[in-house]
Amino acid sequence: MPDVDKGTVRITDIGPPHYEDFLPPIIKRNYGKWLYHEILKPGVMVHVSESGEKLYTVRVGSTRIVSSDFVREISDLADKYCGGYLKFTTRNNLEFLLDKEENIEPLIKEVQALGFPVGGIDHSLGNIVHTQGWLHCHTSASYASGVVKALMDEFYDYFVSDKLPAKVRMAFACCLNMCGSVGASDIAIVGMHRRPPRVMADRVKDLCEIPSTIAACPVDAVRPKTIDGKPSVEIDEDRCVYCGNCYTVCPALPIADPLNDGVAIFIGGKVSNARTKPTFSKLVVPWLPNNPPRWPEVIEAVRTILEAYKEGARKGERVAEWIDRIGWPKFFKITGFEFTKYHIDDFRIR
Amino acid sequence: MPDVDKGTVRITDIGPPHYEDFLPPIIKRNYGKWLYHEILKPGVMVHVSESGEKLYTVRVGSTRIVSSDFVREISDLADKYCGGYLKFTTRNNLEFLLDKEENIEPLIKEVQALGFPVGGIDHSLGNIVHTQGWLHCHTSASYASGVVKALMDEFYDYFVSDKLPAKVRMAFACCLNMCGSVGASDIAIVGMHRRPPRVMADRVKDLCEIPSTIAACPVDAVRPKTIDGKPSVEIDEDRCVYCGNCYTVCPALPIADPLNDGVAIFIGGKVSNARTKPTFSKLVVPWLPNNPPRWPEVIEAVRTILEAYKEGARKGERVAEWIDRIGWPKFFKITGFEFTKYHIDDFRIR
Amino acid sequence: MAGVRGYGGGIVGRFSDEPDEYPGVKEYHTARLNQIEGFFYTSDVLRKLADICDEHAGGLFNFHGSTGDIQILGFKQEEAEELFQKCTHLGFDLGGSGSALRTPSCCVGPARCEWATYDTLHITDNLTREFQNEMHRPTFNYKFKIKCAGCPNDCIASGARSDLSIVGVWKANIRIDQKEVAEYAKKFDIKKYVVDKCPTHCMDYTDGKLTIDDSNCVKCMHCINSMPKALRPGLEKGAQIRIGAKVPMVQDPRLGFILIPFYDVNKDKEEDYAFLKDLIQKIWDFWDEYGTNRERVGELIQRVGVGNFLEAIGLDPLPEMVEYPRANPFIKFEEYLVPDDEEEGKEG
Amino acid sequence: MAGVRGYGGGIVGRFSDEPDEYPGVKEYHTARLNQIEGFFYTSDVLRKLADICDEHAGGLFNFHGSTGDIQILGFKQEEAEELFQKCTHLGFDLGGSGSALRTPSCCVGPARCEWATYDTLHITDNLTREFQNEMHRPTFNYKFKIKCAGCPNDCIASGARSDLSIVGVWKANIRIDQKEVAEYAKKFDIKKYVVDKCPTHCMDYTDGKLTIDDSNCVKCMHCINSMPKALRPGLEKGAQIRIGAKVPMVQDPRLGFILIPFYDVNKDKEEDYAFLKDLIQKIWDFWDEYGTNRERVGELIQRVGVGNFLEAIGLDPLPEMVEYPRANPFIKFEEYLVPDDEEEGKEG
Ligand code: SRM
Ligand code: SRM
Ligand code: SRM
Ligand code: SRM
Ligand code: SF4
Ligand code: SF4
Ligand code: SF4
Ligand code: SF4
Ligand code: SF4
Ligand code: SF4
Ligand code: SF4
Ligand code: SF4
Repeated sequence: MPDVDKGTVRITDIGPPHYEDFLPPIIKRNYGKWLYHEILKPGVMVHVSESGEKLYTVRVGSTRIVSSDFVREISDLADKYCGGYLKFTTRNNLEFLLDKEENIEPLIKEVQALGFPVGGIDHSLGNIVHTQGWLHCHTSASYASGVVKALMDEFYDYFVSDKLPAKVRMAFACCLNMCGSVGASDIAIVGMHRRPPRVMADRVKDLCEIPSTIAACPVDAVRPKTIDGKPSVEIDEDRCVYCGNCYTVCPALPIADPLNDGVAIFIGGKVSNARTKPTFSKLVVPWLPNNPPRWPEVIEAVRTILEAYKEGARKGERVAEWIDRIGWPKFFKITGFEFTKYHIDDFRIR
Repeated sequence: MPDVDKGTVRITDIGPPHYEDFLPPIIKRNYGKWLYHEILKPGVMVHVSESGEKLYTVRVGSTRIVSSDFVREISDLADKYCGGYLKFTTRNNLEFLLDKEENIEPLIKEVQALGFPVGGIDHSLGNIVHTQGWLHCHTSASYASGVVKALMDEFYDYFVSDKLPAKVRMAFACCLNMCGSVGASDIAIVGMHRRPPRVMADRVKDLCEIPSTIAACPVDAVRPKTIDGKPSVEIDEDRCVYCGNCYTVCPALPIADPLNDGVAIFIGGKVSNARTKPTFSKLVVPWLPNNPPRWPEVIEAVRTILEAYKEGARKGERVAEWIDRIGWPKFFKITGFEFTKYHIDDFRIR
Repeated sequence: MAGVRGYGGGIVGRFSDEPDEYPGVKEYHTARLNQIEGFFYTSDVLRKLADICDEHAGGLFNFHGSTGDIQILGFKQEEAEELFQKCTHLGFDLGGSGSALRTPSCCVGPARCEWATYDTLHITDNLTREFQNEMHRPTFNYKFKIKCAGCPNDCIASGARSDLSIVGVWKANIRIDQKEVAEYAKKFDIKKYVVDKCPTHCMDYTDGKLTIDDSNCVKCMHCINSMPKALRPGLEKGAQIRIGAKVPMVQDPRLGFILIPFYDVNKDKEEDYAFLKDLIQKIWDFWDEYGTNRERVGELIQRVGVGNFLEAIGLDPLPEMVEYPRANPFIKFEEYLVPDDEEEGKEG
Repeated sequence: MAGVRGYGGGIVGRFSDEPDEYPGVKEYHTARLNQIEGFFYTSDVLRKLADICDEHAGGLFNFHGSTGDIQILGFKQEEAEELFQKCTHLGFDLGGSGSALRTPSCCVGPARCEWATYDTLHITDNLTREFQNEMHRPTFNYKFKIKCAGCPNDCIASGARSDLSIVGVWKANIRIDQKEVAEYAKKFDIKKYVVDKCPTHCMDYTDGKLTIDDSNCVKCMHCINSMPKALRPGLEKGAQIRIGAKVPMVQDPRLGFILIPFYDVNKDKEEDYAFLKDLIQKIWDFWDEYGTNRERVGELIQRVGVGNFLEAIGLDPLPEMVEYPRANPFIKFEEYLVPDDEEEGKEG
């Protein structure tokens, strides 16, 4: 614990707790000395140290948005099996770190009893990284957690097994701000608005700085306009690309529209440098409706992609590599997705 | 010959002579029926028809800029060996088409006696495609034929043999207009200006249309300015990228500058779709001086490239494929060419 | 100015800055003569050209200019008309220059190449005749170039330097002669030099048998180039049409994009290329209506958007047109739902 | 507004549009707590966080936010100060938000991975402490993100979403254990799944022996990933620094470019990362001086030119910085010869 006076002083700028205080002893002993790892079964791997010590990891799918009760439940499991230590991953999975192989199975049973899946390692569908959505963000065009839950229920099997050709990283962002690493995912689902923001003319002057609102628009669609004698702005519908940038700067330009908000699907992104260079995901489906609570259209589209990939890709090929080999025309042919003018990038001169 | 009245009428809009009238009989008989070809030796190949007939081609390096005497000499050879027929190639080589194998060697002897090389097929250095240069163009920053002659004298051996890893297409253009297919060559040499055009202020009004002169500049460096009471233009030195576009539109803005004109070298372009996609050549040497009559600096740079390529590329790899495999950092390391800020593309937002 | 009566191009004028010091080259113009397709000549016609060149110009030629024309260098304006008429009497006309259709050109194609999937000479000749007026009387925004290659090797370099590039391609399976494959196997390592270099990894060579999964072949030509005796392009021959390539000015150099992945050129030939001519006309109309001065058609398409261009010329967007679909998410949706009837509507 | 005293960020405020109808969520703010590096926790600290969350907020967390913070969701402004102070007493501080340095984050690195070429946790922790002020008091043009991955697998996805991305890499030869190679050979086809997939084709597997021409290896990790028991990254370990990645707003999404191909991070660690901190400061100074509001550093560099940026921060241009050198020939030369003395001169 950081060394500060916890009594009376107001504490600021201390930074995070020091990580060394939270490393399990086996990790402290073998820090930087790991020799290799092996994947023992879906969701379970072992890291072997130069010292010969073995560290077992059990990866558990988490919902990321979790309750304090969940936090207490996993803490209990950590106490019981891992000396009170546990960690999360960069994709919001939870990992239990065990030094005893015999604890693996009992732990997995208890985890599963709590309703959480073990998996997400190797050639599996990773946890879906997602963002706030309707839960907490004002810009959102879709409901992050809702869509993700529907998807994970549906494709659960790909998480708990490793029968895909390679890792598949799926991500969800609820608007074009693309919070998260969604832009470079094997499968990216992005919330899309389809209508320009509405101008709450009477509130613009009070809530917004007009020059920076105008400057925020990437396509110069926001223009100054005096409305009812008050300085305000107007939006050129013919130019607006529904990005929500102006709204981020000016809350008097709400963009949410239940009827026209939905999601787009981009695929073939990749972050690792393995074999091929990192690359962004590319558009395959420009728009699907929000259809809560189960988003059947989105699930169908993702299923189409996953099945075509599973069928067509060779062992070890990420989605990007598969499409690179067969070509986009073939991809659209196989999947039957319609190729439209929206798939052609005209936004920027290049 | 086209069917027009050759006596009194003024003939226009007849188009070219009809090609059928100029095809050798063996080609007429086997038009569209060729089965395969074989390369017999450097500069010589045979095409075999479904009918079993064989057509022998002897490829001869031409200077492209040729005299009427040259035209007569090759016509004589065509009469002697090819029934009066001959053809040129898309890279300005000359080809004799023979139906008798035994004519090959005598023809080659006579061609060589005239001082012309036989070669340029398969894994050789092709004929250098080039442009007008100082001979006939006003925009030129270098002397096309002069540099090309110096280069071909030097690398003659690569034309008459096929000991390169693959085809090497070299091209020369005397200014950024890049006449010819220079932009996508294995090795491209391009004339470069390094100073803005000079404004002949008193002549602008008479010789030029000022609005289109201003519009011609890709970087908005030309601006209207009244000089000595006359409408004229000024050029913003800080913006000008020395492209000569304004000069093309307005002859009162000459750009040639003996001291600062020179050439740049771009490499790794490719037009064919074989294996990898067509791609433009990339900058390796931003500027070398015009040093007539032998352009030693240019020759040295090209030698460095050719030798590194010959040494490093695998059989069948075009320059682009070789560099793609080893990476540009390695290329600069091997060749010792300096990498500068000029190598980084900032001209356009992309 | 240099030129001939009734034509707006075909001759590039050059006047010396110092006519008094160099009176011999005070004028030094160049004529572009439309080459014979495939660059085929007879000694007879060449000698006659040489005579004209000696008589009326500087005795210098370009065989050929980079666009494809024969160029006759170094004459004075006073010689232009006679030089021109002598050429026409020999059967040659002027080629293009200025803001016009430039002289189309092609690879040697079926005349001497086993790979041509269509008749490059015939189509080039036909288009050239059809568009004589567009070539000789510049009325375009800028130059427009057409080049025809018989197969994806693109021996006329059309893909990098023609606004409209026509490149032969096929649909059916590559024809394999296993006996000849075996012959090549004696000469080089087929796995290493052919199979492993196939860009889509759609070939296999096992137990001396070569197989190709043609459904994944992108018709790159590599395997055929490597073993011309054993492999031949598939039947169902046609061509790909690309649009928009050009060199740097004014925007920057660019390769074109595929406008039509498979154009049934051999069928269209029977109809005097009606489809193609109509397509070209539509492209020109669009360029004429929306293009600005010195804007190549590729630059225009980029400026107004590929989607709008396609709509205007009546083609559907296809995945073949892009290297890859868009990565940036700023999509300009045009359809949306209207609250009242919840029907899909079009923007006004 | 939502926030805590003396801080300009770390809390994202959310107010309901219809507070009367939904009084329970009329305010629903989120606190970003700087995570522990590597995302390591103890049950003890987690339970205490859960208590704070129940007491002062809605009992909901994000483990973790996309940047890496722990997020506590759903509290009212009146709870903010006490929530914050309870967290600090537990050892947690707020993370970044707004136009500030955002909470740096890293992969698990040497704590549980055999491939980390440097200590990702240490550097991330160190930088985070160094730049507390830049994180808590937004004074930048826009956000700035730093992420550290221990090797080119980039398990923190730094390359696609951090203005400054640090990715482990090595220089010396990949270490090969031929005995273990032989073991893997029993399990799968090494030629097919490893050698043939090497992007630079610099591996060979003949007669059961694996060789690597490391001079052509681009350190992609593929071979090592495939045979972790047989291959290990080379020694002479360091990192690559990339700059400028970001998602769409305002210009469009972009990956970064390599600023420093080999940064000797392990040596710099001994000097408290003095070199890196200095570099970061120079980048911020440049951004501060030339950037505009809501312009990410990558967009700025593109606007002013990479060359100018490099000059300003005192780095030389290197071929590693570009995917390929320029293809367009519009070069803005700055040197030229002056007639009088024929000396190479610099533009004024
Ligand atoms: C735990 C975690 C790091 C952390 O600090 O949290 C991690 C851990 C490992 N990664 Fe990773 N990676 C983790 C996120 C990533 C990410 C980032 C992401 O997904 O957002 C990437 C980049 C993905 C991309 O390219 O889009 C990533 C790309 C890799 C790769 C490269 C895969 C490829 O071929 O492209 C490997 C190597 C492999 O698996 O063969 C790898 C290998 C590994 C190894 C084997 C490293 C080791 O020896 O310990 C670890 C287990 C593998 C596994 O999960 O299959 N890790 N790994 C992250 C787990 C996320 C999760 O819960 O799913
Ligand atoms: C005669 C000519 C066509 C014409 O109508 O004039 C021609 C003729 C042939 N080309 Fe070509 N090519 C001709 C210009 C080109 C060009 C255009 C250019 O260079 O400007 C290209 C594109 C070059 C590029 O990619 O930059 C070209 C790319 C090819 C290729 C693809 C090579 C590759 O692997 O990238 C082949 C296939 C091969 O050689 O394996 C090919 C193959 C051939 C064959 C074998 C075709 C055949 O079966 O007859 C001919 C002889 C090969 C040779 O020269 O080695 N031809 N060929 C042109 C001769 C030019 C010259 O005099 O040097
Ligand atoms: C003669 C020729 C070069 C040669 O020696 O071969 C040539 C010569 C000129 N070109 Fe070209 N171009 C020639 C083929 C090309 C080609 C190649 C091609 O057509 O395949 C190109 C690149 C392809 C393209 O169009 O993109 C080419 C791209 C240019 C450009 C740049 C156009 C652009 O959009 O970027 C200009 C500039 C302009 O139009 O103002 C240009 C302008 C010129 C001018 C008219 C410059 C001028 O302002 O006077 C040159 C006249 C030279 C002269 O004194 O005769 N020339 N020019 C070629 C025509 C001969 C022929 O008809 O066969
Ligand atoms: C909470 C979080 C999403 C999540 O659920 O995980 C988030 C939430 C918001 N992001 Fe983000 N971003 C979050 C990580 C990211 C990331 C991922 C990352 O940091 O690795 C990105 C992409 C990487 C990047 O920065 O390029 C990201 C790119 C954006 C952008 C676009 C920035 C750009 O340059 O394109 C915006 C727009 C803006 O800044 O106005 C944005 C704006 C926002 C705002 C502040 C929107 C707003 O105007 O209110 C969101 C507040 C939501 C809320 O109500 O809490 N958020 N945002 C993530 C931060 C949690 C944390 O601190 O751990
Ligand atoms: S992606 Fe958009 S809607 Fe979702 S959290 Fe980020 S800013 Fe908010
Ligand atoms: S939503 Fe985006 S494109 Fe539309 S006006 Fe606002 S900032 Fe401009
Ligand atoms: S490249 Fe430039 S200088 Fe050379 S002929 Fe073409 S326009 Fe003239
Ligand atoms: S030379 Fe080119 S960049 Fe310079 S002023 Fe003229 S048109 Fe503009
Ligand atoms: S482009 Fe194809 S058809 Fe034409 S000459 Fe070249 S190889 Fe033959
Ligand atoms: S033509 Fe090219 S893509 Fe098709 S099989 Fe041959 S090498 Fe492969
Ligand atoms: S980035 Fe490399 S070092 Fe870090 S966890 Fe992933 S594989 Fe290990
Ligand atoms: S790390 Fe990548 S580039 Fe290097 S040898 Fe292994 S596979 Fe090849």
